[in-house]
Amino acid sequence: MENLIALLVAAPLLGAAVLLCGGRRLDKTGHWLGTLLAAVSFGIGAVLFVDMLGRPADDRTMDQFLYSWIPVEGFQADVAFQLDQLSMTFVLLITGVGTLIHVYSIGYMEHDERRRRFFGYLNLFLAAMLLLVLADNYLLLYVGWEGVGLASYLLIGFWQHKPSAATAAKKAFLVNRVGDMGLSIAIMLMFTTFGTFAFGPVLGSVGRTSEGTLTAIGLMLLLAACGKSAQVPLQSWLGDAMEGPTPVSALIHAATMVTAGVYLIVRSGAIFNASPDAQLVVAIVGAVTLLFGAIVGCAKDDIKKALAGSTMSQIGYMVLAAGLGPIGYAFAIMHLVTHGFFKAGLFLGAGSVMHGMNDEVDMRKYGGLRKYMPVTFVTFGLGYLAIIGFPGLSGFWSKDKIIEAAFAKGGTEGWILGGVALLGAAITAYYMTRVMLLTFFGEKRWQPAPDPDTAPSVEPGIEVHPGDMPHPHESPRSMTIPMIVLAFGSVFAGGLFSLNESFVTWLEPVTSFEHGHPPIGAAAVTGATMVALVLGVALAYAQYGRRPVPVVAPRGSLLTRAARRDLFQDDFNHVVLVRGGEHLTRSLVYVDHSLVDGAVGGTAAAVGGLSGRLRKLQNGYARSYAVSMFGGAAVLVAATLLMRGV
Amino acid sequence: MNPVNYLYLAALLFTIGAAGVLIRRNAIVLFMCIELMLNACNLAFVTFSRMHGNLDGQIIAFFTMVVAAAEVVVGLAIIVSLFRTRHSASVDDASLMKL
Amino acid sequence: MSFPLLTLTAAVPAAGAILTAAVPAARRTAAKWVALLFSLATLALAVLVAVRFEPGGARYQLTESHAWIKDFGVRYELGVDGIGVALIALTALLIPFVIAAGWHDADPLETASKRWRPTQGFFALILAVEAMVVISFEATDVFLFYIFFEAMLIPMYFLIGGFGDRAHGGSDENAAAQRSYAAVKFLLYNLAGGLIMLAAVIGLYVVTGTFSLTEIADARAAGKMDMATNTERLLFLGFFFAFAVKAPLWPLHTWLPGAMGEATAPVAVLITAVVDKVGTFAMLRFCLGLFPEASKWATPVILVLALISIVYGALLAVGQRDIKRLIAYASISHFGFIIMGIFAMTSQGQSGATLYMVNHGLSTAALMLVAGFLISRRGSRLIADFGGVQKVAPVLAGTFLIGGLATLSLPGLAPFVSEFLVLVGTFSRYPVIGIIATFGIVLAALYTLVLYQRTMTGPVKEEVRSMPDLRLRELLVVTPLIVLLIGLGVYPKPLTEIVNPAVEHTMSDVKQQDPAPEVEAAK
Amino acid sequence: MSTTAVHGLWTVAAGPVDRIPAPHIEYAQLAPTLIVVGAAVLGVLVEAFVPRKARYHTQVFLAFAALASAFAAVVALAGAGYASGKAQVAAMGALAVDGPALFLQGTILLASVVAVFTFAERHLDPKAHGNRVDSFAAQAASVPGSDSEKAAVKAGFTTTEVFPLALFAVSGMLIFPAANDLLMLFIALEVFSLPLYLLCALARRQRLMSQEAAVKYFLLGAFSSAFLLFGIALLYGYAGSVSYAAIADVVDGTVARMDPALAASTGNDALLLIGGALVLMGLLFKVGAVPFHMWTPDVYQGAPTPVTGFMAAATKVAAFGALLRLLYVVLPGLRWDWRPVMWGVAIVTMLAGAVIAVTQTDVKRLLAYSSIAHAGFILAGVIATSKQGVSSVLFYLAAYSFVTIGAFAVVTLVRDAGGEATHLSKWAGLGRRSPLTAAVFAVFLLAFAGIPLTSGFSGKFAVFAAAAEGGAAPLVVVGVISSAIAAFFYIRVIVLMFFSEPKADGPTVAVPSFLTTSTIAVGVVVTVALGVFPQYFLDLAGQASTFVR
Repeated sequence: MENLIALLVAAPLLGAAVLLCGGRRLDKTGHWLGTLLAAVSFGIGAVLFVDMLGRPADDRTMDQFLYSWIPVEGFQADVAFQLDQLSMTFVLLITGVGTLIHVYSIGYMEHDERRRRFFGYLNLFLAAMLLLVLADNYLLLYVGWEGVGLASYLLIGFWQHKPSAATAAKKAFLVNRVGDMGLSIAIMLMFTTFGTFAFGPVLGSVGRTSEGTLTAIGLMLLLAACGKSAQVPLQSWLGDAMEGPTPVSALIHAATMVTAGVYLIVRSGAIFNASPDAQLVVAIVGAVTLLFGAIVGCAKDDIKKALAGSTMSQIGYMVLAAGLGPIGYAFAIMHLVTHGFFKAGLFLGAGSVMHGMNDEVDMRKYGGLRKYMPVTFVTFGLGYLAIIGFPGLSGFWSKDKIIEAAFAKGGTEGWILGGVALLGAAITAYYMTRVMLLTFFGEKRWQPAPDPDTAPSVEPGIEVHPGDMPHPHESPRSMTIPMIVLAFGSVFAGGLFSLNESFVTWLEPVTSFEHGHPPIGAAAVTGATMVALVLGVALAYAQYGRRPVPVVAPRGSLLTRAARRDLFQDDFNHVVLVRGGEHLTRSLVYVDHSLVDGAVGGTAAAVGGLSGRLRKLQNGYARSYAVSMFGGAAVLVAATLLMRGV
Repeated sequence: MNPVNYLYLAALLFTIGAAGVLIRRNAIVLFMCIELMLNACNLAFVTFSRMHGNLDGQIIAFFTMVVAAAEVVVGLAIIVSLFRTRHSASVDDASLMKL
Repeated sequence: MSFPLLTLTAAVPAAGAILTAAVPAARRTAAKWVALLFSLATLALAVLVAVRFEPGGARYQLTESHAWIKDFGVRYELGVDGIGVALIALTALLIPFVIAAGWHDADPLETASKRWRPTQGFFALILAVEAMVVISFEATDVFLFYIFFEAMLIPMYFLIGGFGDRAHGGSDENAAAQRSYAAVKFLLYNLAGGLIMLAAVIGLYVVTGTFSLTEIADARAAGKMDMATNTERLLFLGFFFAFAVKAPLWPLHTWLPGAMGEATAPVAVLITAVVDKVGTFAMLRFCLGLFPEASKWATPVILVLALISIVYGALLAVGQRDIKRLIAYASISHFGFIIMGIFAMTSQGQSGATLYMVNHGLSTAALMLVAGFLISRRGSRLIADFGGVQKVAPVLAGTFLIGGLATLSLPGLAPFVSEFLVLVGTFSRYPVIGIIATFGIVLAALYTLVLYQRTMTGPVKEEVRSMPDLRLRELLVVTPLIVLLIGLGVYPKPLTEIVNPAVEHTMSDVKQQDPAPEVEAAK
Repeated sequence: MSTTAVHGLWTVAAGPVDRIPAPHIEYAQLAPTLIVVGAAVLGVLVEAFVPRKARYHTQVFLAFAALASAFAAVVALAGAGYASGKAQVAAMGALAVDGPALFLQGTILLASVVAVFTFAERHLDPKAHGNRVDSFAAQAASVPGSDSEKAAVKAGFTTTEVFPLALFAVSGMLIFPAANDLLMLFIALEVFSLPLYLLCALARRQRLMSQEAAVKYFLLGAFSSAFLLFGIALLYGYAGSVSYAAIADVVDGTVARMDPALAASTGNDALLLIGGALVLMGLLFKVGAVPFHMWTPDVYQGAPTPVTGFMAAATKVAAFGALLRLLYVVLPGLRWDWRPVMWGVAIVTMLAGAVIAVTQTDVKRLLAYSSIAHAGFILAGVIATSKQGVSSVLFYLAAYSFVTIGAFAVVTLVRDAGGEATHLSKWAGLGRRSPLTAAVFAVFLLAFAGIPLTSGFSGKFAVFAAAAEGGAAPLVVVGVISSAIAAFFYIRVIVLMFFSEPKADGPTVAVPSFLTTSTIAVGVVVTVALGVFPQYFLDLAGQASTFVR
């Protein structure tokens, strides 16, 4: 059975290799191959899952050792896999959602001449992501970690001819690299502390070392997580990442890759448990991000950016939960899974809408679409209800638990974190309702299609003729079916998981679980959440449901404007990092040329000058030569005499 | 008379000759100064020969004269040919090559 | 005295050089093929060396030893350890690609006189360089090494100065001036370094009376030959200076960008991927081997310099407008990593450094050669003159990207292994330096991706619209390199197995233990 | 026949004598010198009696035969063990027949052979009125540009006297390093200097410069020899003898019978020190050490290039030979006095030579300055005052002289309308026009620069190693620095030849006869041989590195 694990990774990897090296002759069939291999991977995952369920809870971990990767004196890095409940959860999520999105993309990318390469990249991503969650040591995880970074780089920049896309891709990679730095430093710390970086030994022996070391490791891991999961302060890339094709946004930047950070933290739970400080920082980062993302989400008129903001904020919830320790790990993962369903669904819906609207992304130019694309409307609507945590739907179960856990953290930070989470819930309800209303309700506010050059994102679906009115229509089957499936997930997954805490018990052997007891009682928390929800929805309805929406965005309050600019974090980066960096490099180039190089050139010039001056002594007059000889003789004699002191 | 005085004289002559070489322009004169230096050497040789009471110095003096004569032959040949080309015996005029 | 395999490995390219040079002026293509065949023969021999070499065996294997210059205590002593084997293999491997990539770089202009035979010269010189590099990897006699270490400057010098980038139009007077300036700079820097080293070599001879690496090492190990501390330090500095110029280490690096910028891409590869490796190799073998104490004494300073090289080189790479100069500065940064790994004096660091030499050779070769193809198509080296190339030449763009990713040492590609080893090795003894060095990986991503974005992506520039994609010859050059990059990234074991024993020897030379982990890990 | 000998006769002659005992001369051991002198005299007779048409060939043959057989004699002597075991002082103490002497004589003779080839070269200049011409004036006596000169050219006169002159010079050079008393030293100096003065004046082209060179060389040479002579006088005054052995004894205080006069003079070290310094100066002038170097560039530039090559090689060898003998045989007792001074001279020479050369624009001047720098390097070896020192110097001289002759031979090939095109700017792009010539010259330059695998490197390593062992490490460092500077201008010439575009009106490379070709070939072969397999010659030099007293 264990030997199947490698196949999980191998299948999509093979697909990537074939598709990327295959050349034009695969253009016709490539997408089918890609989708098939994704499905194969899912199949294997399912088989392993069934097998795993068949075993007793305490012995569900499977290991597969492939070969010793970097055998160097005192340094053991293996290519070996570890499949336990946690990674299994991810495997199913990744391959499952992944397969659906492959299917969706078949329709979505139909008219793109580089579709083969697109599927190649998608497969590459699946392979890397599976490697990430299956690795049994941090170094191999690092490989997957950067692999998904690469895949996301390639996919964000898939339409490289658009400078904005290329820039966004570069930005994403760079910001992630900063996180990767954290991860590699963490690994180095583990190596110097424990002499290894395999999960088992490291997590097994946290007790033996100082808390300071562990805090350092923890914070470095957190830095990595922030990069990958777009947490403050490394969140800036996610918004721009929406330049990529919508399926990419759905798969990578909503459902799977961005949750890798959560995986890392939960996987390293032992380290954080042993270092409360690091854990608290995690929780704080999560809390800050969930507000940050939510606020940004409220102000965006670009539907994808709004959803991106929401993603950020939802991951904030997960990180917050992961920062609560054993009372939160399970719920973090649970929210991660449910979020995977509904957020992917929402993005696919958004994609479908854009598909029907000449790739218009500005929600102020939508309106009343529910009549034109019913399937999209329904699926999107269910996703909407799920994310705002409408009772009974997936989001409700997971998010509510996180808020409870946050309160249960106890002490002032418990109150603060809980309060933030609660507030976040309200804001979530607000901005999602806003999206819903702007898109599907109200009167139609369509306008002639934007000029492809100026359009924020020109996706090659139907060819766009500047100036013709969009004619909204429902998307093809290949796109709607995945949406429907995901909608099911968004509705039932949460409930299913919560049936006598099946999900928690499933994960417990890995993540360990404690029941959190909020000071005010679970029911009260749930009640509060409901209130927050209603408030949010009501406010949104008051603003966007009752009166007509201006097509041109009003100037808005200071906060709104700030939020539209992502709370100035990009401007900050630009001024501090980009400008500063440019000046630094420019001055260094100068230094290198004039000082370092100049020093050498200077000596050369000096020698030349000296030479020129000495030359003058050779003035051509025999008698002056004689003088020098006479002088020389005198010096010679004098010197000899002096030597003797005569 | 103290033979050392002859040495002083020799040194003096030598210095005069050297100074002449440094000061005078005319190749012939310059050359004569060199001859003077050689003769100063001769004087020194003879004096030392006397002081040491062996004849080596005196014999060397003869050798020196011969050599001087040979130098005259070669030297004059060169100087004369230079004079014929340039119509001047000034060594300072002959400074095509410098730097 | 068995079959002189090592001598042969150096002799074959030398013979090839002579034959190539002898090919008559008209038969240009013949010369190219001769050169290529001989380089392939050398590759075969190098493989044979690698096969005959037993990782577990003696420190120096396949040794040869003949009297040469008795009066100077010089013997013709050859022998390879794992590091030597790896680097010989790298050299022999790269030269055929260099030749193939430079296939048309040295075709004479129509205006040139009929007796002027640049093509023959070009390929002959390349083979000459190969011969000298190989023998300096094999020499276990300091003097022998020094001779070829110096002598290889001459052919390199002619390669740099004599064969410009078509990018500048072969006959452009101004370009020629820049070229010869770069060549002279290259030569003078390295000659100065070499002469300083000569003083040290003489000093070594005076102190020890022999040049045989093994003799000296044994004598020192047995405590029979103890140098005065200051003598050892001075000698060490003399040696290290030369190697630091060659490597190159900040602040002795300024010859490299010029040389790599002006030379044709294949020659640039020759410089950075092959010749410069002699410098780092020599640090490992001679500085640490002959002067362990002094090496330890100098370590802090050298590590700081290496650190500066890493960051400084990367930052300057970001600031470059010229593709090849950018790659040159990137190389400076990478050499910083190599030197850091060597002087971290941990087995991870030194294994990493050795792997790094090989991997950097491969990655730079890939990146630089593709860049060369790109440049020759557009006739310009300026980044600003490109844009949207991936649209018209996707394969070229793809290979360029892979080369770039290797340069930023993406996991899964060979350079990652070595870079991480170096970092770990350094960190475990000098944490702060290790952490600062880690910034290098961010900067590496920056300059690589900026380069890729500006040249390959965005709207297609008018001048590149008609740019052809990679031709078969070019594809044949690049593909094997990429395969190797991936292969060694996924399965570096063959290399590490050869290298590890050598590293252990070096570690025992300098009498250093790896720092033990803080705690004993569970199970 | 030396003064002590004469002195001996004189003392015997007191009282009536019927017969004069002839001094005892070992003709066999002096054979090399005697052969050359004899040939030279013969050459003069040839000038007198052989018809003009036949002179050239006769002279060339005579010169070559003489030098060759002299070399054979040297080899025979060395083979007979005079270089090592049977080394002795011959001609009643006048001449030493020992390792250094024979080695240097051998070197001088070989160098002269190849040099004479370049003297005899007649294929470089275009025929004048149907006569092949060499690089010497048609008629030295006739004024440049005058009708008589034109007539001489038309008549196809050539100055075949150069060959006897060269032979005389060689004979002097053979004696110089073998001279075992100061008088012999002086005579030898004059014997090889005077012909050289004349040879300098005999250029066919640019005769003004040629004559100027001759005048400068002559005046300064005579000036310096005057100093040398005065130095000799003082030493004689100090020791009461001019024979090296005797002086050495006095200096070391191991003299047999101390008469009162001697006691008086030896009391006065000033005589010794000043005398020694002046003699030293005379020799340093000949080797062209700073500050006695200033004649070198002008003379090298003005003299006919074959002569320049001959001087640069042979004179240096002879002069350094004499210097070695003086310092190692006569003044070892004074080591602690002269060593520091020589240190200074060596350092100044190395640096000044290298630095000034950087800005030269004329090939011959460039080589002149490089020769100065090399003199500095050799001095570093001289200072070592050890067996290695001697052998390294011997080796260096051998290596250097062939490189030099070869380099100047190449210079003779590069010509334009005005004769040799020595200005560097004219050498631009030579590598493009005639790669072979340029490559050969490049080899010589690299040897000068001391690049490994050339004789230059072996030599440099030898002397520096010796110096370092002799405790002159700072000299080595200075030497290394100045070689770095020197490298710069050698490289500059290479750049010029290979990397710059040929000028339209650039010079052409004349196709030489086998004579020059063989000269250059020998140069290249020796350069590479001594670079790659120096051991044999090092052994030779090593065995030859002990002086007799």
